[in-house]
Amino acid sequence: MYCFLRLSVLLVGLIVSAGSYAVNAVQPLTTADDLGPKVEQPIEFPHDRHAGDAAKGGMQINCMYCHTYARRSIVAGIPPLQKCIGCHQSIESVRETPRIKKLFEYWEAKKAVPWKKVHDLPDFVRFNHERHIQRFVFAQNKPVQEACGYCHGDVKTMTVARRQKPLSMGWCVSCHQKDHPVDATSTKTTHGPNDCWQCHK
Amino acid sequence: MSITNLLENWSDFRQQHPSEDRPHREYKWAMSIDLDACTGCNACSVACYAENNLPVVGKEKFAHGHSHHWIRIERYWDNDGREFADQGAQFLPMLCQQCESAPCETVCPVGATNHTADGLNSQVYNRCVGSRYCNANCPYKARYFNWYDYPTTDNVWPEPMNQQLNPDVTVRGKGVMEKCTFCVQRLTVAKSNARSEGRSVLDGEVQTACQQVCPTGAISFGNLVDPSAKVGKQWKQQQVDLNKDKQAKDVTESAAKLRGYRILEELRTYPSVMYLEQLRESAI
Amino acid sequence: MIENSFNRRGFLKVLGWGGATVALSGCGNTSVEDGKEFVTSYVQTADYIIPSIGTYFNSTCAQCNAGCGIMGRVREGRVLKLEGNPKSPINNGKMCGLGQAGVQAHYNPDRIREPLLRTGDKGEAITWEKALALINEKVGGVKAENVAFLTGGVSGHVKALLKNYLDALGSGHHYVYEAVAPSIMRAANKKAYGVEMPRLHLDKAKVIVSFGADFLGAWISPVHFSQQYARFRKADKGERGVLVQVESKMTLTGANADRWLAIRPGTEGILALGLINALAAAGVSVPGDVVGAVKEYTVDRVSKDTGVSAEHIGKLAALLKERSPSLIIAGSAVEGYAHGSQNATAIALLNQVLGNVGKTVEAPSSVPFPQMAPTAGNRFALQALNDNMAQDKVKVLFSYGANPVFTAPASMKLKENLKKVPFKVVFAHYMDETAVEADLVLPLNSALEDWATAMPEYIAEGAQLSIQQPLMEKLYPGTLGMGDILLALLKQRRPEEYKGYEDFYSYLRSAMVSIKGALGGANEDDDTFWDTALSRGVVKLVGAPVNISSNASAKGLVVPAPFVEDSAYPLHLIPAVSASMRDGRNANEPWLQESPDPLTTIVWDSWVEMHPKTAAKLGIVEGDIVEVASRSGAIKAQVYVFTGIHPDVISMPLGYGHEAMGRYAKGVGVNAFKILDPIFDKETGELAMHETRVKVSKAGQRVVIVKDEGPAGGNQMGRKIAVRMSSSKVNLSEEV
Amino acid sequence: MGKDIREDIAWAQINKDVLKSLESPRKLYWVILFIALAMIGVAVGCEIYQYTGGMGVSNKNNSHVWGLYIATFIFWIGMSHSGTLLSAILHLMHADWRKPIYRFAEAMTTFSLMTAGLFVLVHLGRLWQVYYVMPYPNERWVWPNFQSPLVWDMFAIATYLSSSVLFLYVGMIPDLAICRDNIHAGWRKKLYTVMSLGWEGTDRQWRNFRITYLTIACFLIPLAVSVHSIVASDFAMSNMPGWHVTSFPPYFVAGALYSGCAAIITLFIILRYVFRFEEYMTLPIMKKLVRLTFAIAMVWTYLNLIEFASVWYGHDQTAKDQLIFKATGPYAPFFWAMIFFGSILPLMLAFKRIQTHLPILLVVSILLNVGMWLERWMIIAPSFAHGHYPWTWDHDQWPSLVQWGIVFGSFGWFTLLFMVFCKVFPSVSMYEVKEMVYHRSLALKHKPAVKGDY
Amino acid sequence: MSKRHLLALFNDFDEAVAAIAELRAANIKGFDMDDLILKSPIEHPEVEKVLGDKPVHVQWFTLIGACMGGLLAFFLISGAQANFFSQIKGGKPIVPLPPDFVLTYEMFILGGVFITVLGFLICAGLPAKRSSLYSTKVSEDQIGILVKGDESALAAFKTIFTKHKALEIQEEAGK
Repeated sequence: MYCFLRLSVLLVGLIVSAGSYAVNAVQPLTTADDLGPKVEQPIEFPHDRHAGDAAKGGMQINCMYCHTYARRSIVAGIPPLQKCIGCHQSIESVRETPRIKKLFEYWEAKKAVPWKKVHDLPDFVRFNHERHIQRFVFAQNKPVQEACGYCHGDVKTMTVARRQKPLSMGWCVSCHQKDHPVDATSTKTTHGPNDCWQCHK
Repeated sequence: MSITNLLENWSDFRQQHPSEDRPHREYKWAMSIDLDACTGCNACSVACYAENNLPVVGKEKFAHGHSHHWIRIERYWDNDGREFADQGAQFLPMLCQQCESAPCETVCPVGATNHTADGLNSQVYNRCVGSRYCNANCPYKARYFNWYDYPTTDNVWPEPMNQQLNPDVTVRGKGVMEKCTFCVQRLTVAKSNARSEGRSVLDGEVQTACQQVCPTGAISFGNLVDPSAKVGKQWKQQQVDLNKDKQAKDVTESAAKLRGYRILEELRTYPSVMYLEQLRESAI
Repeated sequence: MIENSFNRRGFLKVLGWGGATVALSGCGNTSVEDGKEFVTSYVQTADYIIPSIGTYFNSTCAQCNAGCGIMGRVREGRVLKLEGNPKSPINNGKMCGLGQAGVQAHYNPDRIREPLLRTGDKGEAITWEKALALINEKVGGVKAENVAFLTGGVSGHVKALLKNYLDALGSGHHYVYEAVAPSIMRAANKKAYGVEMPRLHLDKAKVIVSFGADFLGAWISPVHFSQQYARFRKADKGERGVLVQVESKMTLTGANADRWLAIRPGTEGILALGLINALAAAGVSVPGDVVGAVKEYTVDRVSKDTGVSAEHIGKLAALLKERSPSLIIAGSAVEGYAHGSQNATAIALLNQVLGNVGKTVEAPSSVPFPQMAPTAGNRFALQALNDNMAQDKVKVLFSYGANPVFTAPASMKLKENLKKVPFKVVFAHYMDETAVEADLVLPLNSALEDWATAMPEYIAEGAQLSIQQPLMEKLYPGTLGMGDILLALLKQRRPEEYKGYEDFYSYLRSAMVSIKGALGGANEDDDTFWDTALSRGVVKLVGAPVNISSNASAKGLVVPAPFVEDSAYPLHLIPAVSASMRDGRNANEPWLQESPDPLTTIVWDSWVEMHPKTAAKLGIVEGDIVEVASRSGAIKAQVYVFTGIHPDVISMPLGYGHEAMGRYAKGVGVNAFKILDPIFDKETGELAMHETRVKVSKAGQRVVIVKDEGPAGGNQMGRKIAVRMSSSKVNLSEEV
Repeated sequence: MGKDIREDIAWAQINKDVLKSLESPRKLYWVILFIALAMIGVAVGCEIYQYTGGMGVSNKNNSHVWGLYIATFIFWIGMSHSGTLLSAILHLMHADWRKPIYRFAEAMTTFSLMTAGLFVLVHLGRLWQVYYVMPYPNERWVWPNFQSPLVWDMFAIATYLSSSVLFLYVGMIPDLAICRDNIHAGWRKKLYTVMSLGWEGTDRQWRNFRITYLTIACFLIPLAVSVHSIVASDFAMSNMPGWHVTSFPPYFVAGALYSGCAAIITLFIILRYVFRFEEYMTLPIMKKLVRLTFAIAMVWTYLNLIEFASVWYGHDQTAKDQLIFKATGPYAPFFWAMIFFGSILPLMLAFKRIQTHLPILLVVSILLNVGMWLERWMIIAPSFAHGHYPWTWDHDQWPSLVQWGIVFGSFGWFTLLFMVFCKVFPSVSMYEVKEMVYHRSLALKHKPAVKGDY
Repeated sequence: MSKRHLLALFNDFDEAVAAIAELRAANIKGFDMDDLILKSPIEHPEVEKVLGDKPVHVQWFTLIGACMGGLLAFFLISGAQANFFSQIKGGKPIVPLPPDFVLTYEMFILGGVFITVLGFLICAGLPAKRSSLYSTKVSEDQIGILVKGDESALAAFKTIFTKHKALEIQEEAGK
């Protein structure tokens, strides 16, 4: 008789714990870093050199100096070749390095550099850089590299950028729900929008 | 977090929608269509094809009822046996009514269609599994299913026609339900711009494709929450209340001169599209 | 705003082309895909180019001759959608479906991509140098009077260049041909008002009586009229305008009328005179000679002749008397008869009697640059050309902007006559029926990749020059704009005069800049003027006012008795001009094929409209395939039965039945142009489009008509869906 | 009338007879199996065509978004109910005549549910995304929409299917032990050994078995009712005219029991012949079954009438229009065929001669099911053809051959599963027949035989 | 002291009942009535009655399983609706009770059935290895009585069984 009771208690415990795990579970994929594949670029652009900390030999250039569209467009954009050349034509010291030579080859041929997308969301997703930059950098005065880093990871330590975050829907939502929405009709600014159509197109 | 959240905010989660207690806070997109101004010219429909990447299905598939026109012009006659249609036709642009209490939303098994904070009836193409329950339950039959794979196997946009496709709107593959979005891609941009400037979207700042093209200006579109919006004024003047399924016009004799009505309101769908009745002169 | 137009053209390059291919896979992948696609990137860019944000450039719509201003949304170098240009007074930012489909003309997969020279039965791709040299050789080898240039309506700088080229050749044979054009009405207006195209102010009228003018659908400038119509219906002050449409076949405008009066075909003039008589009787002051001329047109007689009930004639006369000003419009249904000019004159007389001239019928302004003023096309031109070809007077024929092989009635035997012309050059977008017959086919740029100017024939006030500018890089390197071709041809003939112009763009710019004073840019420097002009898309011209005569006179007013029955061919055929198909030049744009005809909701096919009474008499039901036979030929099509047509009439839409042109147009429907009888307006010699008599017989099969309406037809089955109320209940001016 | 079963059958004979069905059925068995396979081939071909080409090939359209798939889905779900009726309800009632026939009825429940489940899949526009309907924690952080009756369906069917399988299996354990004891080699031996779980028929096992079996039976009855009510709410919860009817859930349940009973009659006759079960599936049992079917047919008829009546006297003009359309429009032949097969034809079953006339019963039972299939189709197609919105009415829609092919093939799929089951597992419950024989002979011993028929 | 097993097979159920009754009455030393196991081809409550009152616990499993199934379903579903990307569905609250109750009901049954079967297996001691003393006859038409007792008791068992016309008496092979 007692054996049955003990068994039942065990059973109940099992079910309850499994259930509460399922209800509470934060999917491991959604918070952990998820390193993307290495992407071959036509020119191995050293982000660390341009944006890295001065202590590590970087020049601490603001992300938006080159990715200039991030604050006013849904895409961050790749700078036009003109911009690279604008600086590099007056930096004689590295003028003859292979990467810069390649850069000038493109310039002379008037061909855009065929950069590959590193953070390539599925086509039905609308991610608006402008809103995030406006919100975090301009409204909340977060450092640019931190704000960009929420999604792009620590780019300033990389050469060619590589995806660090999973960029899955749950990962996005986990941030959008930081302050829990108790009311789906609300557009409270404490959490990101909760609408499907905010991101799905 | 979860069960405590559920219990703590129980009353919030039990809140029904639409309700007077919880009005839309910032945006409630709505439309009004003046049937007296609508001439039935189909410009809105073609504009919608251009804006929203609608596939042209061709004669055979059209014949089978596989057409995609998110906004369609319906043409009604007086059916009282008269010899001639001597009072003309009644044209009615029918599009997704963006119901506040949309019958399609509750029945979708995967939750691909939901209600947004802006009062839109969203349809997430990628989430859709194609059970088509939503269209079964839509009294207006304003939803359109991708019966075939139009972009690929059907090659609806042969090179270079595909260059015309609007990159802001997904091209839907087979097996997905789709419908009018009130040009949500335009709304999102307008909202984003307004937010960056720390304000709400102004009336007239954003237009739907059908509204923008309409030669007679029969379609007005805007934010019902905004008291200065034309749409809101129209709704108010016509005494059409978003959250009611019977309007003044249906109830009181004195309101009989109002033109505003919503279609199949008695099904309690609370549509976001108000129509203004067509008029006909009685002196001739 | 365009800051630097010289750079601008470079930015129109197609970039981020990934965008659309990506969009194609829209619903497939759910996962993040890194490193598979390219990022949009530029070599150089301007500040106003921001990836993913559309830039708008103004241009001019070339889908019909109305000349609406358009605004193309350009993203990553691709034009995505057209909107109306709000700065254009013609359409004020609005558009029609036909105009929307302009992008499909541009991106059409069936466009010709390089010059083709006929060798035997096949076309051989050749270079432009060779093609132009060949033209030079052929033109040089014949006498100047044997060179003929057939065009559609032309205006602007292309017209000026064309004239210069013809002058350089010494040829005066410029045939301006439009298959569907109100040319009889122009002549009648000229007679009645002293101007061909008086400006109609629908918005100022309280009553409009339109005799078959489909001004909301396909007549002259429908988007413009639609806007006026909206203000006419819902004026800022005053009451709602009343529209009465008198016609034998319901048009889109008729479907929007407060009262649609089905009239026996061709008796519109009689009704107009009857109305004058009734008005005179009701005390409206009518000049004496007019009273005399119309006094026979009693209500009873008019009612008997026209089939319009006496009650309605009386009500209409009362309405016209009560509510002033009114506007009487004569449309294509009026002028389509052998007595079309008389009909139109009678209707003009009604306008004059009602005192509308100067109020709702106003004078146009003159055009300051006549060399660019629009040359309106007519059908007589093709007749003349055809006669010349038949007599072997044409050795080199150029064809541009027209598709005569498609639009000419079979009785003209145009195709046979064309074979007599030794060298035919066709400038075309598609391998249409005329291009197929050509010896040399020269592919044109689409309207969205070409420079041009246009001067619309109809604009409410003043005059304007509309600028058409490229919205994106040419899709195919092998196409050329008409301006560029003409310039190249002129360089062959007058090298010293034109050698300074590298291309048509530089010609256009310097031509415009040289007259900037007249274009309102007197105080601006050249670049500012040019950039402003481009960014606005339209340039206002100041013209001198023109007098319009309003003298009501019965001089020359002869309206014949109604038609006599023809037992062999008992029915009248009305070839309908639909808003999207027009004369068929846009048939290869699939959006237009798929957008339902407003009245019948039929798609992708032609049809025969028929009144239920007629159908019952012939034992026909909807979907029956019938043979429609005239004296000039027979075609087969499906029958659609509805009550928007007079029982004496059947109607078929024009524009369908292409035998060539492209995948969307070819084989869709039948060509109603073919069976038109060679009957001409007595005064102008124009083909009388509505005069063809036909007989209808069942051809045996029955099909299910492909249309949008369901089995309930236009019946709401008691549901409250489209609701209508009496306008007397509502005061629209109180509404928001 | 004769006895349900002979009391003097030797128990060993029972074992022998039933076990023989696992070995050597009549040739007809193989014919049926072959035909079933061919039918499945047709359906698989159609499905591949539809999967690659898009749902359009089934010739549904924006008005008729659902077609035969959903109709046949309901049909199969309905079919499953009578297994529960026979095995669970009659078990609780101690109606021991169910014992020789409940096993195959129970199997029918399981396999028709499996067939029905396939239709949900076939019906989806994006079958490859079907996992979106499953409630499991995922990296998208989204769940299915628990408000959707389709999700209820999924829950209900999953519950019903797994419970039915368990019920079937638990009830079969003693028989599996018999099989294990009588078959001495091959994969069957292994299968039965594993599946019988070491059953020895000890008193402890029997004691727990009895209570377990009873408990599951108790659960299954409300479950079965809820399953078809939920399937009914796919329709009743929507606002389509003709669907939004309060009597839909009981109406569906009655229809379900009805078609199930008819199907049992059909399968009864086939199994009786194919596996030579004349001793067990006796005519008196058939007679009871037929009477049950007749009663349910009348219940169904009544509910049908009450549905029409409530629509007719209701205030919903749209629904009334719909009803009139159903009875007079292009679907009228099917509608009246449904009335005839569903309500008129079963009147034949009231005649004693027919109650045991197997050839007639075979035909009638199949026709009853045709009627019940038509009922499901007549729920779906006319409502779509003639809904709320006249502009989108579509009276001409006719399912394409692809739809018919898949519907056709589903019968093959069911037959295949069912026939294979009957060949692998004892389709007559041996131990329960023994109980039946035992109790009847006991009764005979203690009571004088009642004269005549009852 | 070593225990031995003995299986006797009977054709007649009444005899088997009588044999059990006699075993009980005989009060054999080295034999406990709880060690008597009846093996039968059919469910046979009358015969089992003579074994005395033996409680069945499956229903407890049922109760717990059903309650847990229902509770879990309700909280899982309402929790999922409220916590994960909660979305409004036309006219309904975010956590709507009727649908959740429908699902709760289904899961109540599912839990009940599954845990009942689990309980059955536990209570009935299944799956089990078959005991060495088993005859296929007990799954056919004979009733078996398996007794376990000291070696000393074997003779007494045999006597009683033979007296009641046991068809066959199997004895466990000696150690």
